[in-house]
Amino acid sequence: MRAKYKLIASPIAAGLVCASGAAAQEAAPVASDASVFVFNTLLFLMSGMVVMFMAAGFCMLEAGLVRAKNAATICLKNIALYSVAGLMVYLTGYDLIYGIGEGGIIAPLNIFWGGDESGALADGYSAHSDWFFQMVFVATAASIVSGTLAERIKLFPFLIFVALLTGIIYPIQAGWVWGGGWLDARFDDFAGSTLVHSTGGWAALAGAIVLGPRKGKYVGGKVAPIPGSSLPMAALGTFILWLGWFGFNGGSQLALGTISDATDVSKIFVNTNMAACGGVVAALLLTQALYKKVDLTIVLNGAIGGLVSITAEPLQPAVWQAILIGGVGGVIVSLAVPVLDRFRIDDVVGAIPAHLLCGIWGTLVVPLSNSGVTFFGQLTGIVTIGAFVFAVSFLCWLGLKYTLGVRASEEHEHLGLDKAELGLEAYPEFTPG
Amino acid sequence: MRAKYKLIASPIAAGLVCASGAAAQEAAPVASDASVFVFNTLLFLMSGMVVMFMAAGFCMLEAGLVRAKNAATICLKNIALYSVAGLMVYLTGYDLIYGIGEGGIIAPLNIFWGGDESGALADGYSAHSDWFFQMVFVATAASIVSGTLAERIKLFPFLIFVALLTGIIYPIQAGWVWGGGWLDARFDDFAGSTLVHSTGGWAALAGAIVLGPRKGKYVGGKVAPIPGSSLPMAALGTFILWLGWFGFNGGSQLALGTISDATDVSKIFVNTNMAACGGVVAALLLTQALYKKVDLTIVLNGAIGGLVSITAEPLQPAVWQAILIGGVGGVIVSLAVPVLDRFRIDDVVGAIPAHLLCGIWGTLVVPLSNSGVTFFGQLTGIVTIGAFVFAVSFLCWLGLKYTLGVRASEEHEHLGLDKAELGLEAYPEFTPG
Amino acid sequence: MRAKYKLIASPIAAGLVCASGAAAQEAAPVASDASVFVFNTLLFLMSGMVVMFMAAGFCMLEAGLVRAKNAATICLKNIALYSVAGLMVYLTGYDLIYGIGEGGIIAPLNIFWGGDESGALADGYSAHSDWFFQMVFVATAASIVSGTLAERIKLFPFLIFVALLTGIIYPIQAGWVWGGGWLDARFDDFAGSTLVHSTGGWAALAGAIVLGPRKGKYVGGKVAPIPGSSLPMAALGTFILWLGWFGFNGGSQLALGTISDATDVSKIFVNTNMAACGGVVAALLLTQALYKKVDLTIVLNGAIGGLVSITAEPLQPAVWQAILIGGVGGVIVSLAVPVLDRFRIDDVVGAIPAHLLCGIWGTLVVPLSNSGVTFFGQLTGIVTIGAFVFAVSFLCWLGLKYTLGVRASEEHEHLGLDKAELGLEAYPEFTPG
Amino acid sequence: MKYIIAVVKPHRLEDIRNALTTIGVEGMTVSDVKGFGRQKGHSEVYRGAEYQVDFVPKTKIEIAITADKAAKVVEAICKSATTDRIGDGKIFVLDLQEVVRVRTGESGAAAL
Amino acid sequence: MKYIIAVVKPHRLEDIRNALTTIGVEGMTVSDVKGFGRQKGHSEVYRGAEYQVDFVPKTKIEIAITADKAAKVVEAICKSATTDRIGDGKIFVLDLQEVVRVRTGESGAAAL
Amino acid sequence: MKYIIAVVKPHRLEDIRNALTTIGVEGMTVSDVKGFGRQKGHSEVYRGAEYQVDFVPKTKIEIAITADKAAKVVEAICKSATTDRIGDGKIFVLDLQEVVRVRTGESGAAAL
Ligand SMILES: Nc1ncnc2c1ncn2[C@@H]1O[C@H](COP(=O)(O)OP(=O)(O)O)[C@@H](O)[C@H]1O
Ligand SMILES: Nc1ncnc2c1ncn2[C@@H]1O[C@H](COP(=O)(O)OP(=O)(O)O)[C@@H](O)[C@H]1O
Ligand SMILES: Nc1ncnc2c1ncn2[C@@H]1O[C@H](COP(=O)(O)OP(=O)(O)O)[C@@H](O)[C@H]1O
Repeated sequence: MRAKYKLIASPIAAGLVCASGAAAQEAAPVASDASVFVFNTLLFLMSGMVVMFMAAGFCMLEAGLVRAKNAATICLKNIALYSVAGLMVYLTGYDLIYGIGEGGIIAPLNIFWGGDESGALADGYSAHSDWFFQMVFVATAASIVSGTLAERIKLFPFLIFVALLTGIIYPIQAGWVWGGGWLDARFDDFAGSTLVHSTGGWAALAGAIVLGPRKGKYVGGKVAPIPGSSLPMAALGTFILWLGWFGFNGGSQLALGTISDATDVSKIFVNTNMAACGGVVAALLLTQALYKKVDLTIVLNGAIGGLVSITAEPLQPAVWQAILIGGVGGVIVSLAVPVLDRFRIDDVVGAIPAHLLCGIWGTLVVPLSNSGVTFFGQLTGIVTIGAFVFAVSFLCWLGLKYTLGVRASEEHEHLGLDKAELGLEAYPEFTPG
Repeated sequence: MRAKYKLIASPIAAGLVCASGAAAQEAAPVASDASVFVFNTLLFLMSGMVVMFMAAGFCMLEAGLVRAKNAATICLKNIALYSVAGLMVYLTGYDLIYGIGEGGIIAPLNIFWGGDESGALADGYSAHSDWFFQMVFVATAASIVSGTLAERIKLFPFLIFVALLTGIIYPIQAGWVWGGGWLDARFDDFAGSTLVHSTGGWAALAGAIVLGPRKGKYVGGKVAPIPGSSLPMAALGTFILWLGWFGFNGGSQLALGTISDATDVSKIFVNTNMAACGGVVAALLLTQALYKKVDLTIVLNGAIGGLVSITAEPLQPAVWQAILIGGVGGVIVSLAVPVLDRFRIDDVVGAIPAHLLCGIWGTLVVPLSNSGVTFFGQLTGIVTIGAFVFAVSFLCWLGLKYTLGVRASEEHEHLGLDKAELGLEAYPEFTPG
Repeated sequence: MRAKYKLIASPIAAGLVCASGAAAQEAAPVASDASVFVFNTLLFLMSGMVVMFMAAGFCMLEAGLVRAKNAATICLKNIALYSVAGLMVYLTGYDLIYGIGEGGIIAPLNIFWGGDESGALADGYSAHSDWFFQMVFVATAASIVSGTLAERIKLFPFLIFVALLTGIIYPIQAGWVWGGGWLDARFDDFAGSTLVHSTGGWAALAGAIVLGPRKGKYVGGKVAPIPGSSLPMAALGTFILWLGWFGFNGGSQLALGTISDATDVSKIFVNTNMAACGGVVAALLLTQALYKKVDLTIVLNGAIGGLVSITAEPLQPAVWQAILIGGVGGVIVSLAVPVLDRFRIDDVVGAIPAHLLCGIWGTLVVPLSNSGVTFFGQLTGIVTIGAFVFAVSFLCWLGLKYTLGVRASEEHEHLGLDKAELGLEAYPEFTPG
Repeated sequence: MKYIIAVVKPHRLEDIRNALTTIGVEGMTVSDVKGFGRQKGHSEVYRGAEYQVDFVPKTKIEIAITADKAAKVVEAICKSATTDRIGDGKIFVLDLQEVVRVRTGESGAAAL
Repeated sequence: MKYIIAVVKPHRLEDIRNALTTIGVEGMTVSDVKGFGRQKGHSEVYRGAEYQVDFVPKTKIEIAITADKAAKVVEAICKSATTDRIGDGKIFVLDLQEVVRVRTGESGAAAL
Repeated sequence: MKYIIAVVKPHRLEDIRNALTTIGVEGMTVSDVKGFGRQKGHSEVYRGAEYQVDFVPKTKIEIAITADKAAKVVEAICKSATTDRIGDGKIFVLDLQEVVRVRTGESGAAAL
């Protein structure tokens, strides 16, 4: 479980100690209640800001990895999905996550988040800051989907799916763990390797199956690569995601106001950073070994794979463990990208290897560094959440397919979604046609 | 009024309470004077950093929306205008804003900001942190102008106008409100819908009128669109602006060190974010309804329109109100872009709808959520500031027109300002001609 | 000296005062030990984040200033070098910097940083936060090298050099000053004009000499400019670097938790910002005067030159001094770029003028604003560090040259490293050939 | 010898190239062009203003070939380029007087 | 039939296209080229180094037309392309032996 | 007059242009093209999938010249374009019937 509960145990304890005056000086020094509150709130705000900026990271990564003729559409999808996520988390999502009650399976539906700050003092942070932080997490999961399905999915069906994902699917399973539901006691996912990244990955996988590959991607038993239009843009996107991940993982400590929390957040920063470094170097060496050429796009995916891998437990591992965990993430990505192609699952930006597979890996490896966590418990969470998200997403995609249709017409795909759906071009002066 | 006064009332009060020892624990807990000071200062620094980064956002947005042949010039203008703004705020601007005296109309001219930290303890924050925060606000107003006038204005006349705007025009009107001048008592503009965004918009409008439209924009009673050269770059710019806005509005709380300030900053973050979401979704649906195609460039403007709309009062509205206020901003932008064209006011990036019109809307709607504020008072501020900024800017532009000339020659415009004024190309390997 | 020592003198003192209870209220108010600890740690984390993001800034700047055919490779180098730097600082770097002992010349070799937090309370910040902050500094130095040597250096030899630079060369000289080694008592370099920027610059210069210029750069006694492929990308990179510099210089205060530290960080923000403004305006006016055209690429270098110049002492100068120091940096850059060409040293992005020369200038000018510092002491540091870094780098480059080879073959250079080394294109749909 | 210039829809290039290779064409040169023809472009809306896009992106293929094979080449292009929709493109046949292979200096049909 | 190749200043394209449409030209193909001609380029300064820009961006227009209309087309281009400045461009007229419309297989003048 | 089309390796352009200027060519038009020829492209790996890159980037040079100079031009290109490696390129010579200089209306050899 995340959020509410934990904090009651820390800053407030600190507050009590503080209130008892001079006594506080005997143990480790503590800050005043008010400072702790401000620090915790600030952690949410600062972290939330950079996680919000991950939307730009996904936008750039995806715009760089699609063809020029679909680049404007993917930008539109990214800014729209973030906005839809915001509205849906407000409408139903937040209350579905946190209204669930201990050990519960689903929260009673409650629309419009109330913004109640009355419990804030006891929680040790502003309710609004927490809401903001949770909201940007939900948007992240949706961003994962847009990349996989790029270049062929119609705009409005995609946005409808995003609304379902961010308003219902994600919140239900997040409630199971972070809301204190039935999985919370047996399963550990610090910042969301499973809850956010695999969830996004499962939803993307379901969509990719329903949607089918892009025209021309698999021709006569062969994979025809469709190179991305701007690799520097993709690199920029990766750097932005890396930056955002400090907030993603660091903010998930949910508290900053005590010496121990501040130290933990620092450890998380270091481990997050080093897991990404491990992912990059692993992907670099592995693509060189496999293909005799370093593949930049896989190295970028490797950074993300490393980051996703450490997300389930960025605090406990020693630094060298973090490097290895991230490094394995980089390996997974490098190997899985071509495997996925063998199954003819067309994942435009490599989101399924990086977010889904590395999310599973990162969750499974938690017991190694975290003694209170069992391998079996982790598996339970991965399987139940995976099954739930995949199944419901699949049904949603099918529903959309047989009503509005999800796939752009062959002609639109040829022409590019930019011209077909937006009636404009991303680079009108450059693209040859 | 903003800055100085308000803070005297909060952290210092907190400080006094704190100094009285145990008594503090009876009411809401308070942090120590020193912590409050550091928190407040940190808010300015952190917010100032991301607002500074808005310069990059404007740069990307504008570089993406101009033609390739003017993209390097607009980048130069953006980095140069920020630098000129910095120098002018130091030279005259800051003292013109805050030297005005209660109820005053204009401050005595005082050159070179002194950097006096002697009042800092009483103010509850470092004077330098406040200066930095104010400086980046001024630069924002100037950035608005560069977008509207892109692709046809000469470099040095533009920079001279920026110097006048940031050194004199903006500071005088900002002093009326945030400096505690005559408007302060009747008019409310939390983070600058009118003081920053409309001010930038009025200055841009005056410039657009004096300058006239780009060649080929209005041909025989028809509007000939001039598509932007890189929409992904424009999308990146919008995301950066969105990020920066958390600092823009959040930092305008001017204090973070108490539980109530931290909670208020959190509310501001949520409202700011949701207004932008509202603006995006409104523009998306509206352009789809009007043109049967979603127009990405207008959706991007819609995000900004939503952000500007909530800027006048990001704290008081409930979240649903923030969504609506931002949503109306998105509507305004969608409708105003073509209307402006009907008046043959050529606004290259849509800055006038987003910053000027949404700034007015946001300022007018404050009384709805903020009982202490009157509609009439708001109107007074909008009209007097608008009249002042527009009139003085118009005179400055005319003065420049009849001395140095403001408009690039027809040949230079054909060739593109990059080749004509900078003697280089933004994308030398790509641009066809 | 930086880090460890200094802090013992400040927050802990504050802590002691605080512990003595009411007495604290008589002098300037102080925060509790715990708050000070959290503030200091937060400063490292927040600053470290934006300095990490400077890797994206260098990546964009360099990708924008190389030709399209080498843009993917430079992106790969940038993400890889950051990752290698992370691993090497963990392996040997950090302990080489801080294990040196007072007045020492070289620390005993110690592999794998231990992550010991036991001294944190006494230090006043989390050891991990400090490690993170130091690590991103090291990466910065390596980023400087990649830009100079772009478009012709082979990938793996480059990465091996990065490993040597970040794991050995940088740490040894940084230990001399920031680790408390022999230079610490006589030499002052607040945030690393010499230790980071000149170090990167010397390493780059040695590489440029060993490597030779790009084919076609100097033809028959003439300089043939090789324009960068995307100036807006270069502008974005510069803005990101500017943003990161607030963390670079501000974080180097190493403490935030007292009123005086918070005020000092604020002063550093203002001076850092204004030095960059000075550099921009100086380069703008000077290129206009010299070439009758403003050169955007030099103006961007001017911003960086201004930032590097103020890095040696961003706290003590008055604002007008900071403007001048930065302005001279802009002048140096504008004049040195063509001079370097006269020596046929081919520096693709202008890193040597901006980082090496401005680093020297910034270090030499410290005595003007900082009475405790002597011109002779500064010169000692500049010369010894320069000689050490240049000589060792030169040997490393030569070693690489005669083993693996450092330079791409003529054919690869013609083809572009993207196709030759990565087997892909940065912009496959756009590039003509 | 003939110099054949074909202006076709970009996404047909792959098929056309295959068709030509099959009938023994060994070289060709391809570039991106904009076409104005019967296929009249279309109207679009940008920032609320409607406007006419007059040109259509096309691909130009140039092939030098011996006179006897020219008819076969034209036919092969016709077949592989057609989508039976307006804008399928056109083929122009010009007389080619001489060809030279740069590397060897060979000329005439041998250079093709 | 004739195959006319005109190399002109890019910003005249709009006018030229209008002029040609007026006299009944129904198709043309346009591409971006670099020209080296009398208009000699110019010298520029980049990062403090002076250098010569040798080429000038131009637009190439290709038009297939019946022989009788060729003169009118050349005249129309001349008129609409000129700015009376150096670099206005050139028009080349080649003999065109055959045209085929891909979609219908029509050939000769009917295919134009 | 002749209309010469040469398809060459992009990085030879500079030398070719110099060689042509030396022998008195006063104008030429250059564009970027993709070549399919003997030089067969190569296979690459992208994201773990191997694929064939069929085309090679080339530069197309077009030169209109009086008939008497044509041979010299072809020779000059041959010499300056060659790297003695496959893919060096080809030169096509077509008959040119008429040239007109837009600015002055001059025609024939005088317009070259
Ligand atoms: N007379 C012409 N001269 C040069 N190019 C032409 C001519 N007619 C057509 N084209 C080119 O051929 C392309 C296809 O022509 P279009 O008339 O649209 O095809 P169709 O008649 O087969 O439907 C055009 O876009 C243009 O590039
Ligand atoms: N002999 C030629 N062969 C091919 N293209 C030419 C030739 N002469 C000129 N051109 C093309 O025509 C363009 C205009 O020629 P230029 O000599 O500059 O014009 P003008 O003589 O009318 O001033 C050139 O940029 C070039 O592209
Ligand atoms: N028959 C042809 N028709 C048109 N262009 C051709 C033809 N043959 C070759 N080319 C062009 O010339 C370029 C060089 O040809 P290639 O056969 O690779 O050279 P070489 O035979 O000299 O090694 C090709 O890439 C292609 O663009």
